[in-house]
Amino acid sequence: MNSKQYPSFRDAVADIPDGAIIAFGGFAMPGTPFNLIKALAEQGAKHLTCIANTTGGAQQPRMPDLGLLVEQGQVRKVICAFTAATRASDVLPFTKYYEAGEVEAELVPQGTLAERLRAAGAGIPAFYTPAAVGTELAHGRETRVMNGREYLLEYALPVDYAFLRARRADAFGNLQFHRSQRNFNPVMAMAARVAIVEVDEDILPVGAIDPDQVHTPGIFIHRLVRVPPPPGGIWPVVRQERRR
Amino acid sequence: MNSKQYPSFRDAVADIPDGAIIAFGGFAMPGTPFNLIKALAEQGAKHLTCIANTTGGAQQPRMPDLGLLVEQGQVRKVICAFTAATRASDVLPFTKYYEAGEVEAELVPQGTLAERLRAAGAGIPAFYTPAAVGTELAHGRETRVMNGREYLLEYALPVDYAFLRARRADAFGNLQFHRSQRNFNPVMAMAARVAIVEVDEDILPVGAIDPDQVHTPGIFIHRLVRVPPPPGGIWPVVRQERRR
Amino acid sequence: MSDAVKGWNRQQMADQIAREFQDGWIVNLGVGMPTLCSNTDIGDRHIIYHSENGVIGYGPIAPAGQEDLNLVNAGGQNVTLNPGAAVVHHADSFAIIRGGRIDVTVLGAYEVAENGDFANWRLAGTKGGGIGGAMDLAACAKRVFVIMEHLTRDGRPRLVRRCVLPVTARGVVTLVATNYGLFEPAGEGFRLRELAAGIAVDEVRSGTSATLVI
Amino acid sequence: MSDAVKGWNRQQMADQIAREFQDGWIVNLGVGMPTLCSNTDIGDRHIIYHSENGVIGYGPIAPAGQEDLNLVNAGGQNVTLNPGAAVVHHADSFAIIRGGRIDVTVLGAYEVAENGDFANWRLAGTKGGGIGGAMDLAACAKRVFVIMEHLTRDGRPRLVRRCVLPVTARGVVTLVATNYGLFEPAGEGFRLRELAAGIAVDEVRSGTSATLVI
Repeated sequence: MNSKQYPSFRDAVADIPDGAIIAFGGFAMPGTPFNLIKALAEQGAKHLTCIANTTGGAQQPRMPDLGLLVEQGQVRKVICAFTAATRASDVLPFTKYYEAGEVEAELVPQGTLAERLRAAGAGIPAFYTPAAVGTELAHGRETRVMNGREYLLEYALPVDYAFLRARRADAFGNLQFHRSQRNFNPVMAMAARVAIVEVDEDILPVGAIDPDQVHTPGIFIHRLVRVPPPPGGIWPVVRQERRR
Repeated sequence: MNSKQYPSFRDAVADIPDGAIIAFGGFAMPGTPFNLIKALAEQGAKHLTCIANTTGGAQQPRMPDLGLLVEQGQVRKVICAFTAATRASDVLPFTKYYEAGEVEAELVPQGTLAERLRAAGAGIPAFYTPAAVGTELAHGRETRVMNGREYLLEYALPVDYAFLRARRADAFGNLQFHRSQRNFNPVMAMAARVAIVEVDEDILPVGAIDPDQVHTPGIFIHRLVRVPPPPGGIWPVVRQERRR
Repeated sequence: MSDAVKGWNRQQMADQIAREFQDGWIVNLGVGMPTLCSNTDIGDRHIIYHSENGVIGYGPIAPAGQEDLNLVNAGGQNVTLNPGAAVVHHADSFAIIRGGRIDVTVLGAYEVAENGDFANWRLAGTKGGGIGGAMDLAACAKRVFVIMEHLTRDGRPRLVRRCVLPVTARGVVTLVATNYGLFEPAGEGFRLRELAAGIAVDEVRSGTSATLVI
Repeated sequence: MSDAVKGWNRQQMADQIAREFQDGWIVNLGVGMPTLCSNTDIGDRHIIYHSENGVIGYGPIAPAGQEDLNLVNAGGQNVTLNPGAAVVHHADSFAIIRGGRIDVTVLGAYEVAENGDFANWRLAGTKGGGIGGAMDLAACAKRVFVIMEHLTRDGRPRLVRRCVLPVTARGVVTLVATNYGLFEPAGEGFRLRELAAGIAVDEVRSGTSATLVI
């Protein structure tokens, strides 16, 4: 069995073509693949469809995130739970490009986003959810009443690539996440044809992780890159709190 | 916070009413709540709807399982992935009662069974699956073509009680399973109003399990009973292999 | 948003809501003012705080210098864990939400209507929005409580007959804390459950574009 | 079922199937004869065995006395784990199956038809059936291979033009090993890919109720 370890972030994203559909793990800083995103910004693939919780850039300090790819003109469309700031005083890097019509957006409730990714990975082409029923998001869409309650039909969201971040991996790709680093990462791995992981710690020999304690099985994972210590690698930092 | 620990299996099942819908964890011996089933057989609740992988009794030695509850006349209906033996030479305890019309059965593909339970726990009232399309199980039922493939509509399967078995629990009900003991147990916990667990090891103080290594969060769990060492408690044994 | 508003301050609004929490409840707190509910002293009631990113049983904000940088709440703040905490992935976290396990979600809002509709994801005149987990939470939690300023920055009421902004969910809000008081959407109008110190009923009436039931 | 059948014995049938496995494949073996595939020597090809109960990467049957009683394969046998194994719950295990991650499932069957339909869950004249994971696996694995005796106990062919028994899935079987040889459903008839030692082509023809393509 070949190790799935790649020597660099550049190597791990080298083959990503224009037009690819990519899911990015992360909720705030934990679990966000900053290093892979930076490599993709350097690689330059265009017309991407990007799936993530937010369009990036809302938090300080600024990190390489989806907003960076948008600013570089690499993104055709985003699918996110946040496509605008929730406070009028905030301005996202994304907003300028969105309002100018240079990038499309699909706004999805966060739980629906997670479940659509999970469904893609689980071979479930569509499911019903109560989220967004009665809202603008449900306009013109198919709903169904079951047991007296109305539900919205939602479709699976398969992706070509998933960019993930984990605490620990063995060479087969079995993953462990630390605390809220987990977030979207496991379901994005399931939804992807090719899952690429940046890993906090040295890649372990196969079998070093207790089979009962694997968070994402290695069968879902294709490429691993060890994150170098700072300043070579990008790591989460304390968020700069703003008064609100 | 009160401990969820109960002093005996009898106490843990005492309130189960006639007509309850109960899911039983387990795949072969691992993860099967033999001790809770035995207590339910003694408690005597009737007209039960029972959900489990099999109707029990196919393996030797015989253990307290769904087949025992059927033999005692406690069961109105089973929902299982196996309602008959796959070899003509095998006879299940269940079969006699089923053929006599004393108990009903709903036969469900195993993956659909697991997903229907998970859906119930996840607030998904219905989903589509490719399993069983084109078979007798799909006769007269709603299907839908998506991306050129036909899928069958399946509904969530909520239950009143789940009977589970785990290796380890803290007093809040956070659970860890050992190896294939896990099987249906986590999704049955999710699907249940009340989840009751028989636990291999002494109940641990709250916080003794690493939050990253919890398999089923305690918010899903309501009652815990420690399984006494044999012969007081019932434990898995080596299956007697038969020639086939 | 300034603290120099009339009536209750931010923490006092949160206190009004937090005092409703019952022992053993699983509580999801939205970003902003709802977060302050976890500061309220509610005695020995044990609350399990759930965050959309899969953290069940988080505790206070981590002291500066002791943050686990991979542990945040829904607002991205570095929190701690209480004993008995567990972490799950995002789909399992929303399974908990949609599955009806959240006893209450406390959310911020732009508007709440007398029929329990509320709006909190899109400001007027903006393209896109910030839904986050609010639509899942609002549709599925057992109770939806709201904390918001009584008036917008330009002095218009946020308690209204019908929402003008696009709604997050319909008919779900049962309790609202503002700096003016504690209110229950009552189908027709809002019932005033408690008046903030220093606020006159007439002030509430003139700041509310729906009937006030006292 | 006796080993005193003509042609290949049980292990030889399994060997024919196992030799198709490619390096890195994720393989699900059904109860009974398919289990024997894991005994076949296929050199240094690394196979990941997946079992419906959520075990990914299991190894050989545990030696007597060294069983982990909480670790079984889909047939309920106490197995071991290979390095790199992982355990998931049942819904995640079938997510792997339905998600198309299984390179091949090897199943037993009562009948296989020339159009790739097959039947393995209900015998004639019985009420109920034993589906287990077969319908999920058959509908979703990248390949479905079958191992079965060429004839029923009363001497009737199992390779047929159309299934008489209720099918498990339609049009999915691409390879069948019987004691008579290795066959591919060919739309019209079965292509004979390999003939078992000691079996004559005429014997295969008379034991097959569909055209034989050679």
